[in-house]
Amino acid sequence: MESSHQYAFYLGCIAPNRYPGSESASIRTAKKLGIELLPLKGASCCPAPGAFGSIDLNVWYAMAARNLVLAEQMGKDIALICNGCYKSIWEVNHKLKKNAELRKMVNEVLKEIDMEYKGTIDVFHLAELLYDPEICGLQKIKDSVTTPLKGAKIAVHYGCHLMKPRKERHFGTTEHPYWVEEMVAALGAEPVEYRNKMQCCGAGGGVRGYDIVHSLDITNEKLINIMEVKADAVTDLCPFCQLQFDRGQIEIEEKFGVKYNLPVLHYCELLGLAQGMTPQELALDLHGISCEPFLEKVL
Amino acid sequence: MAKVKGYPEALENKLRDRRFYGEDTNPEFTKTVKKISDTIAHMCYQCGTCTASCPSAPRSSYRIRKFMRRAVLGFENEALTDPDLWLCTTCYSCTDRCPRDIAPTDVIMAMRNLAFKRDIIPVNFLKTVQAIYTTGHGVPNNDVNRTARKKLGMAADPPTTHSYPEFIPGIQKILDYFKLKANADRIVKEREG
Amino acid sequence: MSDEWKPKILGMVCNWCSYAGADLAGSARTQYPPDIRIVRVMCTGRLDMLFVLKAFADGADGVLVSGCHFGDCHYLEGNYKAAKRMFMVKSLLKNIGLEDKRFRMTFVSASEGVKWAKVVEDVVNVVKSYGPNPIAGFAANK
Amino acid sequence: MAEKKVTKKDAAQKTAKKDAGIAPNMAKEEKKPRIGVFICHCGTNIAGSMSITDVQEYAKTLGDVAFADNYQYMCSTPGQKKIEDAIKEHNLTGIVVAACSPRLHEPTFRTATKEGGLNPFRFEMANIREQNSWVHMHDSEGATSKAKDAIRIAVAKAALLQDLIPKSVPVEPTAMVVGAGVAGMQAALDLAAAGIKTYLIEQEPSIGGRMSQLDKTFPTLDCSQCILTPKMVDVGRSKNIELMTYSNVDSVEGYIGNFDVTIRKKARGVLTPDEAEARGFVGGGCNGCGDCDAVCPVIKPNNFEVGMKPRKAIYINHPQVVPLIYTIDFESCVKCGLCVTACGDKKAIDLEMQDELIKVKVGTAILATGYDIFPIEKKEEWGYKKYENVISSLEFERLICASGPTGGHLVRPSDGVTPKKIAFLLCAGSRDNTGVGKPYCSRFCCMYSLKHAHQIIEKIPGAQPYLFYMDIRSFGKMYEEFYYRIQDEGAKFIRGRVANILEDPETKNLKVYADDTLLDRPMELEVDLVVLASAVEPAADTNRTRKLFGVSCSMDGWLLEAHPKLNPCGTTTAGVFLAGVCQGPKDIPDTVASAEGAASAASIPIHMGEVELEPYFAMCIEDKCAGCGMCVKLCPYSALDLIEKDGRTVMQVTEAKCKGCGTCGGFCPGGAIWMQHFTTPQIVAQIDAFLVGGEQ
Repeated sequence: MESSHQYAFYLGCIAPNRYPGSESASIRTAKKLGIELLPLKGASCCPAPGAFGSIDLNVWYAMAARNLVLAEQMGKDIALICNGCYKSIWEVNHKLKKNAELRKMVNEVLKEIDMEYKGTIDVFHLAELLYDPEICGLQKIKDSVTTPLKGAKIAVHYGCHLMKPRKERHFGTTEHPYWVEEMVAALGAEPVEYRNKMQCCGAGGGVRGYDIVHSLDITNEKLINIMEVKADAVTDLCPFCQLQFDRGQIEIEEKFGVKYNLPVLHYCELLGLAQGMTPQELALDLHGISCEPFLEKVL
Repeated sequence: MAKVKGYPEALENKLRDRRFYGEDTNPEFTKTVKKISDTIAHMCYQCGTCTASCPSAPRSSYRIRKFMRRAVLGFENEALTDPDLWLCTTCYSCTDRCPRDIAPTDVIMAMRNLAFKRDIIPVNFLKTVQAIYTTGHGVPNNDVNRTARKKLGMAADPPTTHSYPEFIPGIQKILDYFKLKANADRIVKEREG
Repeated sequence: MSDEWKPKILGMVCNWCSYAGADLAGSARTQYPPDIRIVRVMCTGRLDMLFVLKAFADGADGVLVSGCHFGDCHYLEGNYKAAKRMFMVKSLLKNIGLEDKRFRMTFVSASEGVKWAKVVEDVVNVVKSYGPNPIAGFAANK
Repeated sequence: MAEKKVTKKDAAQKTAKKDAGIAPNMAKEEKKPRIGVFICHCGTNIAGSMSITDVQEYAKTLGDVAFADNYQYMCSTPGQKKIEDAIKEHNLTGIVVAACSPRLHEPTFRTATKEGGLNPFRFEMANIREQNSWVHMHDSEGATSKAKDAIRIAVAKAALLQDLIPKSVPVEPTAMVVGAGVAGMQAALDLAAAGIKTYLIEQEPSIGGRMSQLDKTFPTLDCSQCILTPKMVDVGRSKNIELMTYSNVDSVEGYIGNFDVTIRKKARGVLTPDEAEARGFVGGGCNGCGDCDAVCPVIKPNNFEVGMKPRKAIYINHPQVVPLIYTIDFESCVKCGLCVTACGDKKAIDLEMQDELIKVKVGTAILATGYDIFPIEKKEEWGYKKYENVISSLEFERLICASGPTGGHLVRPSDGVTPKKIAFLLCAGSRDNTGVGKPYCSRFCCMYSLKHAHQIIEKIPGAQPYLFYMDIRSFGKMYEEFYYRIQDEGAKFIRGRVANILEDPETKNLKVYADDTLLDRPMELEVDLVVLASAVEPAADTNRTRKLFGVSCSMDGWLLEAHPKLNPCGTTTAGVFLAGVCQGPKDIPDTVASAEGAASAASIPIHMGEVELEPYFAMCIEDKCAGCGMCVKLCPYSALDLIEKDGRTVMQVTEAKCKGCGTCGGFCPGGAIWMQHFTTPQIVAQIDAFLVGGEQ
């Protein structure tokens, strides 16, 4: 197979520390598709855009810049699997590149730890790399599938911080996107459209911590819309959204007395299954909501 | 300034003077918000597209349009002391649809930054800071997860600050540069003793 | 303020687009620095390269030539012809060792008052960053 | 040659004298220039931002200045009188007025100069308002010194100005109107009524434009067709109007009074009776019987019905078309020949017809190219073209129109059911600064949406219109009253812009999300049909057409008028005028008014019989001309030729063709071209005056 594309794999917090399956899935599935994800040693929290952005944007810039510099020192572009991380790492990189004044401020701070942001690398979400025909593309994904997820209806949750604000980003429409559905279809599953697909999961902006009931009520609205179309599972591109949907369902049951048992899987976990990884290898048992009904359907 | 009527407290609250007084507005506030948010916060024409796009609005009294209005008129205190300020999930739907090409989400973030300067901040935001200060992670690893990772044939800890704690002092330096940890500890202490 | 150095900038603009654009900036009260003096011609096509070179020889710190957008010339293609010549001016300036950015050709339409103000501001800033024209007075002394 | 001398202080004058000497056809300057300088306060417009006295005192110190004065309003009668008197009193040779822009008052002061007994071209203006006091309002010092320089520069030019005699040219007594919508038709009818032969050019097969697609018109509610059809018929009948449909302007040459326009008559495949007769089929040609239509096997969407009704490859848009002549859409015609057979003896159909180029000469022209609907699907949040029951306002007009695809029964595209709850979205794509929509107000959407609301209340028992608005702009005569009436009839007005629309996959109903900003509550409203009051934009072909006529456009693409307030129908190209929406969004009353204005403006030169051209011609200084011929290639109007004269090759200018751009003069390597009123010595003198003149 052709020369593999190498990236510094930025993990963030929730993937490695709550859903390790998605971490190993990303590394192994990507390898099969010619993308090599190398550990980004010493990376920290991106930091959480909601929390840090709300407290002091300058701290947010500086902290994210530190992670960027680690990758600059590796001389590799960053790949990541979390929308929240994407907002911090991609957006700060983008801002620092075009705003000299900001870059000056940040480098003032980084001097304290003998680091300097140079703006030499780019940042990508693994999903966009997989979709990009230059790097991988739908066909390669199809070809890598050994156990197609036949007969599974899957609802896609895009999340917010990957594609919005549209003007800053490069993903085109944020009203009726379909590219992730295409990636789901490539795994042999059936993507299903549902009402208000682009609505937020409810966790962001520190709201999950500030007013859990409020944030869960938003999640609940989405779950209702997804259940309406009888989806077997919901897939996401963001461990934080995943946490909100997965652990959130348990909290929703406790607090609102409604039960859905809707399996929630990161796209990398779906890809892993389709490429023949076992549920054990994906640590699906760590999910709050059992993925078994879904697994029975597809395996 | 709203007039204090000198009634007994209960009545004073019930009959609070709710008029819009010019003195309650601060033109500087509009400018500062513009500067921090890097968006034309003063250009809002109150069409309501933001509120109608907002996932929080239908389930609360949070009205981003109101915050935009406060930004335009410079109602600093009213904006920064309103607990609804913290109900924005930063989903950016308003930003994508705003016909005036304003980024209301970033206006909210700017106001939150200004609120923090007055120690107005929900504790959970500060807990994240504390966690990162000590571990480098907002959501740190735990034993259940460590065993799970091992089962997957991975290192118990990810190759982040968890496996390379020597990077943590650097992170602490950055946070201390902004006195963030100190302030966080102080405020948490005040709230929770 | 008067002790601060004021650059001498010559603007040669066409009657139909840029001069009208400058007028629009006026009626819209769009403020910009007063360091430019305007000579109006019907079309930038009228401008001889020598006019620009002469201005520098006479000690201009900067020269701005502004016409219609391509395809919008009131005389069909005068601005193309001008652009061609002014391009040569730039290389000439380089050759005689004068910062070629002291000279600029822009295209400002009759409806672009704001753009006009912006252009003048840019030119003034650029010229200020270079300081006085090094060959100024060279003419006078001879 | 100029640059060799400029190193001398008085370079300018010297060069001038020399050139004047060697150019025999140019008046020689003998006596020393005596310039009068007049500074205008323009109330406080100028006086408020600079010291008039300083400027005047400075003017007095200038070498050639014989007299300096100032006045509150120089453009006023007493102001002009000052100029006239001063010329006589101080026997001045040139006048400089420092005031507003020459684009505004140059004509005024030239007249005054003339009244004073000088040649009007011995006047030069220094712009110290638009390009000084108004743009340096808070820098009195800067403004004052800029004004001094401006006057010094103007005086330097005035000193070298010469007597010029404007050239009068005869005006072709015919006019042209491009676009036969209501604006174009009105303009053409007015010109025709004024006895002027007028070519009316329309790119569509029939006339009537957007207005003919409308059902009713606000606020009077009279039926659009009823008031338009008579005009269409008049246009068809008028002896003075030569109607050319299915045609567009191919090229334009010449200048006011003498435009040579080439019109491309697109091959329509069908002969009019006249054309048939010309080909010898007397009594033949299309009579609109429609036999061809009946047999044509090709089916295409009818654009006039916004694609909601089929048409054949040979078609008319609707039964009332003027002219009643069929047209073949050769894009889709399969040339099966069935129509030819059906047409029979009339011999009206020619499947091999080719485009025809027709040359006409006109004195003046009016552009009335109208507008298109902004492609509102670009605002994805409203799902136009994604959700079947989200339609545009123009589609609504056709659906509610008795002659429309549904015979005037408003139905939902998804299931043909009559909608009861209908949402109207105002400012759909207007007042939008995102770069996707249009930043301007489209101006007539508020009122036609009110009309739409009225129409459904009237036609559909129990129907409920909801109008989502930001501001209702009911600015016209009887408009606010109309607003009152519609609210009284039961329309619900919701002050909030719709954020997005979601479709119910089963019922195809639409959920409309907005913020009732007055109630301060977000709302979800389920409706049967959504009508988008889409923004308007300049018609597709506008940009090409305007360039042919040398007309500029503003940043939003609408054609640019000579002056927004004082000359809204004129353009910067003499003899070319604007009518209707091509100049900016207008409702029907405003459109017709502007059309009549344009017609009147366009008729003036024709009635005058001749126009004066500014005498800014190029001239050849034959002693200097090397006959290289570089300039000949440069001239965009082929006004220059090389001729043999006294055994030498020299260049010669055809004044009638020369428009005075000076492109030749800007290039001539030998400085042998003399651009009247913008001569090399004059421009050099201006440059010197600014840069070295200071120390003089």
